[in-house]
Amino acid sequence: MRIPGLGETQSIADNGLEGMDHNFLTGNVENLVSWARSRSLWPATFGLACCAIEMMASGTAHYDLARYGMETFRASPRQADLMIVAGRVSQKMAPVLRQVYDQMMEPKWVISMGVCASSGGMFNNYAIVQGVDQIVPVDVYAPGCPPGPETLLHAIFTLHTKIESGELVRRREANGGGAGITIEQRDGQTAGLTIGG
Amino acid sequence: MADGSYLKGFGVTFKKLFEDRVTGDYRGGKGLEKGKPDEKRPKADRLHGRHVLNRYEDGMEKCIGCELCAGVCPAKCIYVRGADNNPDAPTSPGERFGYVYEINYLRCIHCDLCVEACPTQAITESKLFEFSFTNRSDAIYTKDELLVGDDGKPQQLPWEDWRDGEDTMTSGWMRATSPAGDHRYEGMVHWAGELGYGVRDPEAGQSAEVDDDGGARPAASSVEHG
Amino acid sequence: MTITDETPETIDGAARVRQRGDDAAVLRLSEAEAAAIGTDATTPDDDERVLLNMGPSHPSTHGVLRLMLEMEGETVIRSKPVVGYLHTGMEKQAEQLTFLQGCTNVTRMDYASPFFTELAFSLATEKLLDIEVPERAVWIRMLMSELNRISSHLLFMATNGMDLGAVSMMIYGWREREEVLRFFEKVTGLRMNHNYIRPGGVAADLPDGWKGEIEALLELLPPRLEEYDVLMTGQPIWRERLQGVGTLNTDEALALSATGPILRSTGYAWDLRRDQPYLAYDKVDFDVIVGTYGDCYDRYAIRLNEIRESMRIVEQILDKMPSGDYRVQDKKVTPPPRIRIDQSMEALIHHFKIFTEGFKVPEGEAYACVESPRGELGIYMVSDGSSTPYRMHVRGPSFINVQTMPHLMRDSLIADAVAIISSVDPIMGEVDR
Amino acid sequence: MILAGLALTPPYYLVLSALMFAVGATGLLIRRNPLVMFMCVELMLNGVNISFVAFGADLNDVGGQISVFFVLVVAAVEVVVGLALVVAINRRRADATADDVSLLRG
Amino acid sequence: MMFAQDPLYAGDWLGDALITGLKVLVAFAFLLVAVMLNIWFLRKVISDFQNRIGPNTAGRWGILQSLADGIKLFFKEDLIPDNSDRFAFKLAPYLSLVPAFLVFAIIPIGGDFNGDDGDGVVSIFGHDTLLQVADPPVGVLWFLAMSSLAIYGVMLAGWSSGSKYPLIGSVRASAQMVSYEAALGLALASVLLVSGTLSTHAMVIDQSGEGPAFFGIENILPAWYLLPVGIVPFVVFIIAGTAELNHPPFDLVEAEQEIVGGFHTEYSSIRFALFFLAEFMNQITMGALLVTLFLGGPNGPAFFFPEGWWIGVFWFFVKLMGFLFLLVWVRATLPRFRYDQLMDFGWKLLIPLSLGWFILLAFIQIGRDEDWSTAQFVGLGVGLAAVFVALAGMLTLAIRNARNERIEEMEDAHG
Amino acid sequence: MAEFITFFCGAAIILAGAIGVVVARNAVHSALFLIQTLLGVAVIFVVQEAHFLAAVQIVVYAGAIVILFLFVIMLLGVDKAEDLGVEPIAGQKPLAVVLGASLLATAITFVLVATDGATGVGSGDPERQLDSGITDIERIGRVLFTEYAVAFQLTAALLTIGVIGAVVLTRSLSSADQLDDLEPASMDLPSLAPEGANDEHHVDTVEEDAS
Amino acid sequence: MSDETAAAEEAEAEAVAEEAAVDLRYGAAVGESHGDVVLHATVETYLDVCSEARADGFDQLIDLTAVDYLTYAGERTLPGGLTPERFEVVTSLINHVRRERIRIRTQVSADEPTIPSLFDLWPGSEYLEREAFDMFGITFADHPDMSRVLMPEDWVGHPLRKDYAVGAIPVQFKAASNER
Repeated sequence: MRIPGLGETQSIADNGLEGMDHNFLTGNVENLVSWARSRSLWPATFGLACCAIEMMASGTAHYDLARYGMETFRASPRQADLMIVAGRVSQKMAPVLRQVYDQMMEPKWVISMGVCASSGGMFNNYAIVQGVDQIVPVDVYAPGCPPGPETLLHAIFTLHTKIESGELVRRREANGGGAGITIEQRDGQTAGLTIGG
Repeated sequence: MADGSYLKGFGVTFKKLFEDRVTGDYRGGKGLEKGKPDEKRPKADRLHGRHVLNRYEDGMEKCIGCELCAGVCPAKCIYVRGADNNPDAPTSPGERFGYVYEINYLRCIHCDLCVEACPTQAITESKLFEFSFTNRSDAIYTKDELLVGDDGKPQQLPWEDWRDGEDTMTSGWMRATSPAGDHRYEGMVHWAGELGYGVRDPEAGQSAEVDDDGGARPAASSVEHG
Repeated sequence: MTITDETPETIDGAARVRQRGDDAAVLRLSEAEAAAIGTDATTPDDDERVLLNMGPSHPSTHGVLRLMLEMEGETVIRSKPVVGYLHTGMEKQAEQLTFLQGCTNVTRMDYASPFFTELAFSLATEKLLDIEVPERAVWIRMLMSELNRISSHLLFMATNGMDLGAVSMMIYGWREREEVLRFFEKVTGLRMNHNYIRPGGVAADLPDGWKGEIEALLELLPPRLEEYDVLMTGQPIWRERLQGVGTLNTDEALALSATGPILRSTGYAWDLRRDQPYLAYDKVDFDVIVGTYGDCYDRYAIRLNEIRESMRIVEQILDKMPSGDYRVQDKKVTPPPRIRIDQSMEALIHHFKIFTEGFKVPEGEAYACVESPRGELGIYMVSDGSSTPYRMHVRGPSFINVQTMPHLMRDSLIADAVAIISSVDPIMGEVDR
Repeated sequence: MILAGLALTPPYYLVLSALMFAVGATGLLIRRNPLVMFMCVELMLNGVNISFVAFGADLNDVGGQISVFFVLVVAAVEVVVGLALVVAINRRRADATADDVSLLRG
Repeated sequence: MMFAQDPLYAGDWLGDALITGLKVLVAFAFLLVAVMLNIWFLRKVISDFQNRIGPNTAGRWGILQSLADGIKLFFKEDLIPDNSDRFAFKLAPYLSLVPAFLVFAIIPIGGDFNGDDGDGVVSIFGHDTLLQVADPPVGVLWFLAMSSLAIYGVMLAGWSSGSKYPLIGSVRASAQMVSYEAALGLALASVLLVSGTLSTHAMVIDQSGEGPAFFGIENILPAWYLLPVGIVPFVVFIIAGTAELNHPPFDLVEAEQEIVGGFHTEYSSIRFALFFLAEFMNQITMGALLVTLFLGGPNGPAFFFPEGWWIGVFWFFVKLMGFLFLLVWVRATLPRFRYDQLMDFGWKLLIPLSLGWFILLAFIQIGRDEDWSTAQFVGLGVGLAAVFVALAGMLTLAIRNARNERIEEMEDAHG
Repeated sequence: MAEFITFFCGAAIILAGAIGVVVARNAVHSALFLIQTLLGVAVIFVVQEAHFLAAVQIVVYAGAIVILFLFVIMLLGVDKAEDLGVEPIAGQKPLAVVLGASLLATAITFVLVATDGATGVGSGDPERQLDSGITDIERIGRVLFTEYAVAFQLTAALLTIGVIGAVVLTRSLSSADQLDDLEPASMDLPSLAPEGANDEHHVDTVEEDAS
Repeated sequence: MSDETAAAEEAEAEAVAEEAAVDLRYGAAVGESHGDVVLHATVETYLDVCSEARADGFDQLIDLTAVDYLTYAGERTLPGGLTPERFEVVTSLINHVRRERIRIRTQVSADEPTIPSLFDLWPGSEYLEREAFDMFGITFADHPDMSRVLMPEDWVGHPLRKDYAVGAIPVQFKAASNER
């Protein structure tokens, strides 16, 4: 099975150990580190809505995220590597989300779990942020409303592959992982009719 | 403490050591490459997975571009544009065919109202729910990706984890909802053959479990709806 | 005009919850004021009080509840639940969607018990439409609701266990819930957010072999519940942590509009299923579980025993499930059977009409409510004769039950606060809608 | 090795003890924070302890160690009561320093 | 000057130094590996308790899971919060790790203690030595000293982070650890009463060989202190030790549901890894100490006499694993205590219990030394029991009385 | 020689810590330096063969007393840095330093003058002699419980009084308010149906016991 | 409000009610909707109706919300000759003993969207009233904490008003140039 993004990520690997000649040792250290990172991806507890329930279900006996060393959901963002944005992000929650993301230490990854987080889903309205990638950079999108635990697992594996492929510093700003649209962030104002009071 | 209630719980947890584990060892398809166990839970017949666009047994597309699916979609995640068939080389049996057909899987909530709405059973759902994207454009499926291949099976895109059998179980929800609540229509076939599969069996319905119910199954034409 | 002077005796036990100002258990402080005070400084009136912010991203706030706690040491003096972090605009969204699509919207509200929101929406619509759903649909709805109640309460068992540090309970609760979800998946095609109960009936009939599945489920659950009893109910640490924590009496609960297990835990047997029966609850036999002390333990025990009662109801449904139509056969509301589309032009037109513009609902307003696992879930619907609701308002039980938190938490430790949040069992999707 | 021939005689310990005591005393006079002042008292006590043990070792008598033992106990009691006083004063008036002893009068 | 007793110090100083260095290195490496395996063991066993698989992708059976965690944490970005106290923030992880390691120095992990000359001495490169890093004359007091130092790591970590949840966590931690140290110390004192020595090595020798006859059958019971000391200090030691480790059900210090991560909320990267390491290292040293004090250390069962130093190591590990399994089992079963329950449990149950048991043991010891007759024993025993009962009654009465008064006071206040 | 090295290391630790206590601006840092000093003192005790005292020094001082300091500092939140530049009483600081220095000079003079006579006179009691065959722990124990038994018991009384004093001093006036409210809110109320009567169709959860 | 004017108003209301031949309950016109009892009140009579209802045993406020009738397509006739206003506050009460529900619909004008708070009668109205304020901009007089509850505090506008746009953005497609 081929996982998409491999082609893209390899070009970014250059950013990883900048200016360093890759010899046997650094290559292996890099491999070891990315191996460790993919095997020990501690998620932050950031449950929002329906998806949070499925995220928790993934952690329990039937699906057992522990198999990949991911049962240690960290309450403190400082110790977490992965933020699973599980559920719709409201305009009120958006700053909090960003704050939690900022509190996380590099390297950090984001999975946008579910369509509400990815694009607002069916809630195309004033209250919901239409895509969490306006707030934080997203690495993997998991579709579904909510995505079943297997879908989340698949997303996590996609992420593992991205990590293992040597993407040491992971942000890929330049080559545009998204579809290229940015939506203006509304702050308290709707675009159309506004009414005072 | 005297009745040992502090300690009884230890017995419960200890028993678990000898029970079977319930975990299904799904590894996102990774295990298959390395020959490790990689099971997927068997899918329910009615599961709402990613959609497929079906073709008739003669290879014609079923979609007629009527936009019912797009209209009924609560998330407005389907984009359809119809076009007139070329009379010489028609794409679909009718006058029109779906010229553009896109589903944005970052909006789709898998309610499958589109499947219920489709008058020609063109859009049904597969049993695949194991897919994820690394960018937004992958998530917008075009008609080319949604349409079944020449063997009648859904196309298997690189970011999807297909297993045996998941591409053969499409249209479960369509079959389940086709009687539209009228028990007399349960267990009746009323859809055209599909490429690669022919005519699928209907669900058995209540008549399979209750024999003495409401008389015999009506002939399709004799039942008046409403 | 003063009202308090002439209030009748019966309800005035609740004077405590009516307090305003600094004596009240509710900390009425806006976020801006709280920010001005800052996290480290103290409120001006008392030197030792500290403002602590819990959430919205905190492990025990069940999603995105945020609590502003005024603490003295580790004791909570006043508190204020700050909600809205999951505000989805569902009531506005409902005005954009037809009655046919409406269930996809509301089902995402209470994600622990989606069938109940679908049911309330359908009941309200049916009330406006003035239609009677077929028997089988009624019983299927009941079956799914009760199973959903079981899964929702199992979820509570799990999270309650986790909040109190019983890590295995967390896993066990989910393990059993998963079995129920797998049945849902067989019936509706989805694990959650089903869009299955719809105005006019249910979307599809029960699948082949459903009886066997449920029987297996009913066999599986009781011994597991026994295990919970040993692990938690009988565990002295567990009892110590819950008994006498977060108490409320009946008057206060009534005054605060609390419903569901919170109201019942005070010893007040009010359950819509029995007292204002909807569906066919008057045809099944079950008990209403009540507590005595109104504490966290009672709320826990009520939910545990409600699982047992729900299983009793499900057993009766198994026996009594009628056959027949499962969706109202009104061509204005229900699309025609698929085979009819090919046979009759009229059916084809109806099919197109229903799926493009939906069915029209007569003018009027109606309120329908069901007993969800968290209390009375009501939907107030106004229709102006078009095919979309003119206004849909949801009476979310969690939203209103959240109001009880400051009163439950008053003068308790922060560890108790966690138990209390858990015992109120708020589903934030429903609180914020 | 210059030190090799030297024996570790009592004056070494006593000088160390004196140094510690002097530092503690100076700190006691310099600092205003009552807690730090308590710590300085502890320094002085420990300085004395060293000399007790040193004398005990020199006199080949366990009495020195016994004295240290009692000093430890007294120090503990002193700290307990002293800190309780600090807490009590702090309740009445935050950030009180030792200059505000007049508070104790009522 | 004599730091520690060991036959090694009779030899030449260079060899001594090398051997000592070697032992330190081996002990350190051993502890690190043991911690790694312990974390893996915990995750696997608790998975078993919960019908799941547990880590299985990092290495075979997931055995490299903790290694992956460690490497990942090592290469993660580090952060010192702005409003933290930088000095204390950096110091705290080491303050909690170093004592954990130092305690292990006094644990005899192997050696042949059986037979007549079984003194546990082994020969490394021709040097006779013990299989423990040091055997100071103060022995187990060293443990108490180090465990009291370990509190500083937790306390400073919480304080220096400069935010509120960690501070609550650290205040809870210090109060909890100080209180339970009392119970731990009293349980330990019971052992000392029986052993008559502080040296761990001497204790292990004392516990070797045959135990008392059991219904006339020799060689069945081991000579472990568990029997003469009695089950009570053993249980108290386990409970208080669990509390000292901040392990569930006493994990209020890092109770995720209440105070996020507790004292280490603000820590990330390698500093967090050090806390992680210290926590699990403490589990191992606590288990090792339990084994040494109550379960005969490296001594095997009395009827089982194979030769060689390795057999001691084997038995030591079997017992240690038993303790670690017990910890996981407790973690999987019990809900968390509340803070006041925890304090009540420690002060009102464990401490009186261990103190009473200690007095009882002393009574028996004296009786044995003085050759009391049965009548004397019974008489004094009844008297002692009466005193205990009276004391307990008075305590209960006082508590109840105080409580009633407070209720009255409260009722007055609230009308 | 080893003794010398150890002694000087210990002395350096002690003095650095002591100076740290005095000059650290933050009370918590002072406490940390105090621990350093106390550990140094324990080292010096070990050099003098007082093993038991060394252990007790750490257990009591580091494990209890300084923890108490830190606890109070954190409890009161007085961990703000103290400005050492401010002098409430003018000229106090130089005077204090002069006083300290003169104390030191006097003490050292005494030491140098008196050391000659201070050596070599031991008491004759074999139980108290440091070089008889038994360990220092046993020796301390024997002497403590025989010769100093009364003093020992007095210290016990002192400790008790200290604890009681501390409790009395710090007792919060509002403790009545903090009573954990264990009384059930509606203990005497029977389970009610909305009509006010007891009805059959309810199950009282609390009466039911576990399994 | 003096007793005199209150009495006069009451008399007037009664007269109006008689004229329209509707029943009065707690001083409000009684209507019916799909089997539910609906009382129609005005801002002035609202509090009286509610307190009388409570005195009559309606011991729990079950729901409180508002409706904005700005773009209502249907006809709006209210019993008792009441004038329909833009806003309507809908209060649902429940009497547990009689197992009875009533709904009080109160007309609130768009010009002065203010209505008395029910906090003193049923403290449980606190959040519901805050929500109505948040979503519709209807102020509840004498409410202990009249602030937004769901939206951020600095949000402008009241989302559930009919003249507030839903705020949808185009759904992304490859072939579509955001035309919808």
